[in-house]
Amino acid sequence: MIRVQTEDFDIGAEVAALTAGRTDIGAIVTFSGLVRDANGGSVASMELEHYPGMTEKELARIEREANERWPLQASLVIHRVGKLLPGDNIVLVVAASAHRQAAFEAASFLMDYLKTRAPFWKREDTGGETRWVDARESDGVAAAKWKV
Amino acid sequence: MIRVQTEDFDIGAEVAALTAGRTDIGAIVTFSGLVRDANGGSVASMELEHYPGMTEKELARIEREANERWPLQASLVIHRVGKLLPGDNIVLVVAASAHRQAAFEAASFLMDYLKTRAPFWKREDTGGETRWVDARESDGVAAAKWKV
Amino acid sequence: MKLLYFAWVRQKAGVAEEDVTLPGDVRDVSGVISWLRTRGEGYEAAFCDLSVIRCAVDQEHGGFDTPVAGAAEIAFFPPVTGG
Amino acid sequence: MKLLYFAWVRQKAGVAEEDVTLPGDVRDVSGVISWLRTRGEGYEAAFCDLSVIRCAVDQEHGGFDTPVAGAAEIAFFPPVTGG
Repeated sequence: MIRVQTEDFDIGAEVAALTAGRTDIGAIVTFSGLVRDANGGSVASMELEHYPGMTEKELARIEREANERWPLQASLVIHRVGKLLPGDNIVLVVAASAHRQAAFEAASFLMDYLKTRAPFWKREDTGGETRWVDARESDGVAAAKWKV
Repeated sequence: MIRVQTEDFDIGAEVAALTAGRTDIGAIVTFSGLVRDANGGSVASMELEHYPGMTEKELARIEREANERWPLQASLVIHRVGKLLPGDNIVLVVAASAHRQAAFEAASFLMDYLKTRAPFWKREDTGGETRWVDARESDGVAAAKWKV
Repeated sequence: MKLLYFAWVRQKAGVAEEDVTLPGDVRDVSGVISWLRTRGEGYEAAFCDLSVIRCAVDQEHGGFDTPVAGAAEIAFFPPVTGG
Repeated sequence: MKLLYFAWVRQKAGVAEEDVTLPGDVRDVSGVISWLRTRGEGYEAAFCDLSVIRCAVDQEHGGFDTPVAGAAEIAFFPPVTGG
């Protein structure tokens, strides 16, 4: 399941919804990404822009790929857009499987691919001046290791 | 932080408590393990036994080791004991860091070590008959890769 | 054909979205960019360093050599930074 | 000295916890086990396959050759299965 939304999400509620009434899930890994103010007080807010239409297609493709590679009982990707403040949630990825290794690997894969394929762009507002966040080379390296 | 308890936990509430008022955390990975009824209807309940005193020492040691290996802003291990039903939560591990790789690796490490070092034992009740769960060789292999 | 621009490519080009008719000799994304750069300073600024330009043709990631014949929508943007 | 037993080791031994005085010639965990096996069928059943016996001396994981002199608490249990 994928969602692009301006609203916040609650990890516990999302996991509870995925697992409700099921007894075949043994392991759930969640990843959540937050707006970080690396230097303390330098980031006033962040704006998340995306490419409506393509975003949903890319997230669906990434999720499908994860489900083909690992035996997942459930998966979820939520990405927020719009204005966010330091400490706010940006993204949530959940992978549920019978065993923990599949859940860990799938969640990590989902994040690595989302970081390099999903059309989102971050702009930091440092109070007065805005700055588009540069892509990190390490994200490309992380994604490349999965050899899609 | 470590806790051994009979009560259930809420992933969202635990993560919210760890991150409240902080803006230096960029990535949070949670692992939760659930009672799985692999064959559907064969496990009526599970009993989690532990070694009070040593359990807390081992969990604290495992958490300390994770914090020495990765730059974590916060970490949490909760393990339930007593009687649990299929679908119930057993364990929660949370690792929070500035970047996602550290959070993923630390959470995975915490689980691998908990699985092989923390003195917990599972007994399945299949309705009439009880069976102590055997240790899995793959857990030893998973822990060995971290070379503690 | 619809052209879309995102993030600082949109800001430099000065437009988010436009409908255009490409010259008949434009075959691929590279050709679209060359043509755009003749259309004004904003486009020139947006496309001056192609090492940081990414594109999608009909909402699929593409490259500079991706053909554009029959495409309904081409988008230009910097490397993605979500997650 | 306190001896503790967990999981099926506890069930087979028929005791969860006991205070004992070890014979003077018992030096290590291995010696404790040999002595326990002379104390009855339950202990013999519990300790018949040492490949699935783990131990802790004063709440630290130990091996069969871990010295027990001065220890306050020795625990015996199967390989752990938590998480």
